[in-house]
Amino acid sequence: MKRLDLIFSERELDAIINTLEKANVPGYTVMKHATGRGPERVVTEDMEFTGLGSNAHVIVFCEQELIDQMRDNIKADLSYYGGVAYISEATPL
Amino acid sequence: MKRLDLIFSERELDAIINTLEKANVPGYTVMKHATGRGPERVVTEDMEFTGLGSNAHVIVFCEQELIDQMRDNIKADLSYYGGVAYISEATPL
Amino acid sequence: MKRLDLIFSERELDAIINTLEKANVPGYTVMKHATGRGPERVVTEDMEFTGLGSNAHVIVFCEQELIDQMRDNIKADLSYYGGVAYISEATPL
Amino acid sequence: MEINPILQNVLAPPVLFFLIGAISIFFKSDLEIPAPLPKLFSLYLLLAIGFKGGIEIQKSGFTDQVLPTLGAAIMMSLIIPLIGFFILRYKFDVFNSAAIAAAYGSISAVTFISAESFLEGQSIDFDGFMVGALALMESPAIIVGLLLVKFAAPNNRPNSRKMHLSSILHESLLNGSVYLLLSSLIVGFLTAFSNPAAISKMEPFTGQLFYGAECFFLLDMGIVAAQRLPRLKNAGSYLIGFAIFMPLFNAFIGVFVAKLLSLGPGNALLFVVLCASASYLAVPAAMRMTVPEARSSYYISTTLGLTFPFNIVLGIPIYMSLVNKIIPLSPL
Amino acid sequence: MEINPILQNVLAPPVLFFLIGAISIFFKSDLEIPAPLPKLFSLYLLLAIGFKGGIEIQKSGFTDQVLPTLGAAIMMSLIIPLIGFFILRYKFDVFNSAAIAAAYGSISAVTFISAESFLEGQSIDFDGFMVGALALMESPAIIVGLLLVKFAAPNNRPNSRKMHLSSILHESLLNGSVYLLLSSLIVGFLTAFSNPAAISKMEPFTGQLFYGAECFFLLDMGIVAAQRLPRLKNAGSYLIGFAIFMPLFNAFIGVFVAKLLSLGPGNALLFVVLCASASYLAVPAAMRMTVPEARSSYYISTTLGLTFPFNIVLGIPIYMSLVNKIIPLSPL
Amino acid sequence: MEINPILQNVLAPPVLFFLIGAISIFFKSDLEIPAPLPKLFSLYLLLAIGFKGGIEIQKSGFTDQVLPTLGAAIMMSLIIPLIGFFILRYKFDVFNSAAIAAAYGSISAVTFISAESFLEGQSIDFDGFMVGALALMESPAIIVGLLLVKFAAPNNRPNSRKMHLSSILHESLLNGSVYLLLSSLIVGFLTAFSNPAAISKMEPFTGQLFYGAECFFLLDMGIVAAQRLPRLKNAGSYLIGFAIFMPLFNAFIGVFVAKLLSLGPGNALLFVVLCASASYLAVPAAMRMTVPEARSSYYISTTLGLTFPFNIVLGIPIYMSLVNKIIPLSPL
Ligand SMILES: Nc1ncnc2c1ncn2[C@@H]1O[C@H](COP(=O)(O)O)[C@@H](O)[C@H]1O
Ligand SMILES: Nc1ncnc2c1ncn2[C@@H]1O[C@H](COP(=O)(O)O)[C@@H](O)[C@H]1O
Ligand SMILES: Nc1ncnc2c1ncn2[C@@H]1O[C@H](COP(=O)(O)O)[C@@H](O)[C@H]1O
Ligand code: NA
Ligand code: NA
Ligand code: NA
Repeated sequence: MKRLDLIFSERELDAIINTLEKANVPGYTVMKHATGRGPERVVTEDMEFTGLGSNAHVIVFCEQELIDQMRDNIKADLSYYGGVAYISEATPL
Repeated sequence: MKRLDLIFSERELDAIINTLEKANVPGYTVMKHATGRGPERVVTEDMEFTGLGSNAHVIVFCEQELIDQMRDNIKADLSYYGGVAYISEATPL
Repeated sequence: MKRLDLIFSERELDAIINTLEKANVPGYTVMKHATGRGPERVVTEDMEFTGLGSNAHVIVFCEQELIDQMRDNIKADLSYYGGVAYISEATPL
Repeated sequence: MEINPILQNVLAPPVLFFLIGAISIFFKSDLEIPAPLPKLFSLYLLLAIGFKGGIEIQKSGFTDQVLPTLGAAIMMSLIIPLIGFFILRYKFDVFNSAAIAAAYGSISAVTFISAESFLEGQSIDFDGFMVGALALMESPAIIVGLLLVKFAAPNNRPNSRKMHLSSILHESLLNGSVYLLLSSLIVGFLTAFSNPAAISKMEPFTGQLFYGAECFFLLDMGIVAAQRLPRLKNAGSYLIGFAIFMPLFNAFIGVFVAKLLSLGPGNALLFVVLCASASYLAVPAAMRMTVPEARSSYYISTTLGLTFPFNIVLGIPIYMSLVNKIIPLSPL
Repeated sequence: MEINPILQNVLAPPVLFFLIGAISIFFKSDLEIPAPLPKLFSLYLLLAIGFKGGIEIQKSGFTDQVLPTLGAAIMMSLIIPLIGFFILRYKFDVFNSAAIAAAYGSISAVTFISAESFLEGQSIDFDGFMVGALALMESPAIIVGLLLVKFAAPNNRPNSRKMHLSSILHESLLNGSVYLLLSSLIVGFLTAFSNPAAISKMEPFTGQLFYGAECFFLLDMGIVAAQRLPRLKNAGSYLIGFAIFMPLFNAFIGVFVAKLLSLGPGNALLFVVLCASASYLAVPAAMRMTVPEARSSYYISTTLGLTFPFNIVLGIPIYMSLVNKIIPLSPL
Repeated sequence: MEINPILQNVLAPPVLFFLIGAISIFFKSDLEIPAPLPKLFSLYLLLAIGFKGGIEIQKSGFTDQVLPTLGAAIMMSLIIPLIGFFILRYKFDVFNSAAIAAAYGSISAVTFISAESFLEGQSIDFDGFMVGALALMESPAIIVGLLLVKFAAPNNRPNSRKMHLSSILHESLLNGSVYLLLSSLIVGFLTAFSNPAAISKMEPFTGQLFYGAECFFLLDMGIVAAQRLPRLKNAGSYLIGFAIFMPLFNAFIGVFVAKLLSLGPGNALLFVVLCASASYLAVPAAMRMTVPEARSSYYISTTLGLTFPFNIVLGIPIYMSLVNKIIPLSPL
């Protein structure tokens, strides 16, 4: 099994979740209110009240083939709005 | 060293932490307010006020043998209430 | 690519971020409001109002050499105030 | 004449804010009230309802009408889940039937205060002791629901989860929202008893602020309810029908009980609303813990996505006209 | 005489709390108002402004002055972004120019209420319908900004992101803060119309609490603004100059338009402040979604780090003296 | 006669809400006030205490009694940590002794306002300038604690952590809660001085709401204190004894100082309560940063789990009877 970590602006959340749901991932976890700095933009929690939102961190445990399936859609979203995606190994308990 | 990721309903938190403490894990980190979708249930942050709580994401860095020790207890909790558990490799800095 | 997980008291956040920025990491993600238990101290969200803060969980995806560069500084911070740091493998999507 | 009170109800600020919350979802606005702000308002409302109710009960004392009304309230919250259970068993398993039925036996505090606001808007009197009925109707329905699971469930539940009476009582009485409401009621009672000067010091917080905080919370409830509504599709038409039929049915029983109790129109409406409303706080939280076999999306989507908006917008004025028809106005 | 109103403005609680927020950053205090508490106050202020504004508009009705003023307000929020765009294009690309310009065409509700507090402190009258102008100036500037991107942007934007009129309208009208302000205004209007008794029940929440909540929010705004200020260094001196020059320039146009409209000094100040203030809520949120090519640190650091504090502390009294010079006091 | 004021204190809403919070933990209710809501109330209380205190100080001016009282307050917050340090050194190392002692030299704002509520309940007068004493007692104790670490600690602390006077002053004066209290006090003072009309505009927020917000915060404090209590077991009986003995001892010194200052019974009680209370906001936050060698569970569990509840429930009425015994009522 793989673990996919996606980190991006909360405002993209709906789009990314759509992609995940369409690929029929077995599940996913969303952590909002993440902040951070990427190569281009700085996001801090302090700005949350402006509606800019902070980042969301999404974790998906799934098979590699599902990831391959979603790759292009996710990359398109992230390249437009910013955000990062990393894969690592994970074994179910 | 291993990294154990547990994601489950906040309401189970006490039970899971009991299991961790009993196994004498060196430490753990809890992130509340996680939301997500699993194969059976949908949890959103919006429902937090109802007392349904959202999910908790628990990270434990520990040795494989501790994980083996806790496996059955954790699995029992997760199978009853729902939730997922994944193991991956991790090296201390 | 590597994934570096740092978990420590929110009060250290500025120091750690300074270290990350000085090393010119490509980016990082900060999740505040984490709680947990380490070998020495117990941190719960309930104490947040006292200004003790809870923990921060920082994720950095970067190359191994950057991590080597930052190792000493990070270890110094963590050994003084407490906290943990773990490295694992990660592949960009 | 029939549409007038409905329109008047819809044009009150709490209902209007509920509607703009719901509309924001239909129009895909990104209006959001992030957690834990809704929890702040929900805790505040429970605390304030309880505190004010405790004061009123102490002031009015246990008059003739109080004990029979409270008794009838408890009785209703025991009977309604049983009726609901049998209706639901046609289509659902024991776990889901018991959980949903318990929700309809219990009450919704926000529906109750919406009814109070409605009565104030219509200048109809009601008594503070009705908050006692509110507080007493939460737990019995949970107990009935859990007993139904205990006795009607198949024997193959995991051993470690056998429900003991103690854990049933714990879930029904020490659930966060039940506990806060009950204990605030006691605080209000004791304060009115021993420290009446403190009442006016609490008044700006628990009294004056209440209506505005209710509006703010209903704005959020509108958002949540509208997000829940689409999920009802998966629940099927039987459950959708149940979510509208059951409150009407309960209201109907309630109004006759209210007549037997010789309640005035204000108290009668509140009694009916307690019967007709369904819980989305205490019961779901308790069921999630004790009956994980039941699908939370069933009991939440019905109570929150359909029954709650129905009661807030249409139900209350409908129940009022029901009360006015069945219970003849006694001369002053 | 010139320094007096500035000092008096600075010594009002909202401005003082803003300053102690900002000073806490300079002194590296660890004072923090964690998310989502600022959001609570920002939602509250929008709801209360809208609600009270709606009541005032209903009460005053659409007198002679109302429609021309609202029309002029809309016009200003269409013209200012165009002017700003051309000034910014000297140094910035289409995306950044359009986003920043839109922010300056739109308004800041907190600057507006600071001006109202200032007027109350000086016992100068103003009309409730000016909140209508506030509400109407948010969206047009967003529309102009997005149209500028649509038509002036290079053709190589990704296909899927072509801006359709529908999505432009969606972003400009259904943005969370625009939606909450507009719909609360409608709720206030409907309430005043159909349910005037409810106004006094809302008053403790939307009225009495307002000033204190404004202070609390400004404490946070001081923290945020001071955190933003250092980031302006990267933006360069052209943008820093723009962030001070543009509000003054807009105020100057505004005061002459106010004169043409024969507004009294109170309404004139509010009109000028609407022109001079820049948005850090609705516009940044909309631009972040629709024009990700623009650097959010540009349009946020200028509006929040420089223009907002400038307006709050110095701008309002300066604009007041401008109004007093250009618009001769008409005899009562 | 001795039990009466204790009972009366326990039956006041703030104490009752504290108790129902604590009881919820003993009964394992899942009542929860999620972060950052407690922070909202803690920020609010500090802001409101400071603001009202600043107004009172400006109004009363610096009369004969003010400066000696403030001086004595500072002196007490310098001496108490020294005494505490020597008592604790029998059992604990320098770091823990200094951190715990500093907490007891400093104050708890919520204990102070509970004492004010107690006095109001008993219709006993007190002066607004006592808030000045509150504000001035926070920092000196931190300074003493850090100086004790600086001079008494073993030499093997890591080099980079040598405590400079500047960092000691920073921690003691710019700590978030110290800063907010002090700066709100200044805002209140300046407002009363230059802008008295604004006082009544703040009143609903900082005044009327205060009592209710205090109750809500104490509900949370009850939960937190009861969660902390079991952790004291690890601390050992010496520390448990200290957590009860120290406030009584400090109160005893305090009442004689109050007598020397010829304070009236109201002010005397407040002075005694400042001496007897221990900090769980400013000091722990400062110590966590500067003395990480000390175990935070020691200084938090004692102050929050034992001393705070003791003072709130039993301490205040005990101190009142102490004051009444030692300080004879002067004729008016
Ligand atoms: N190398 C990284 N490691 C961890 N998080 C990152 C990294 N790069 C970007 N992020 C996160 O992704 C968000 C968006 O990044 P960006 O696309 O650069 O704007 C940032 O705010 C960070 O939270
Ligand atoms: N495949 C998955 N990847 C990441 N998180 C998951 C996954 N499956 C379940 N979860 C999380 O675990 C929670 C409980 O899942 P479940 O047991 O399916 O109800 C969900 O709400 C998710 O937050
Ligand atoms: N083995 C571990 N696994 C996961 N998180 C840990 C571990 N040890 C410590 N932590 C986290 O790091 C924080 C500080 O730990 P400590 O340095 O032991 O005080 C704790 O509060 C936990 O959140
Ligand atoms: Na019911
Ligand atoms: Na403008
Ligand atoms: Na003290």
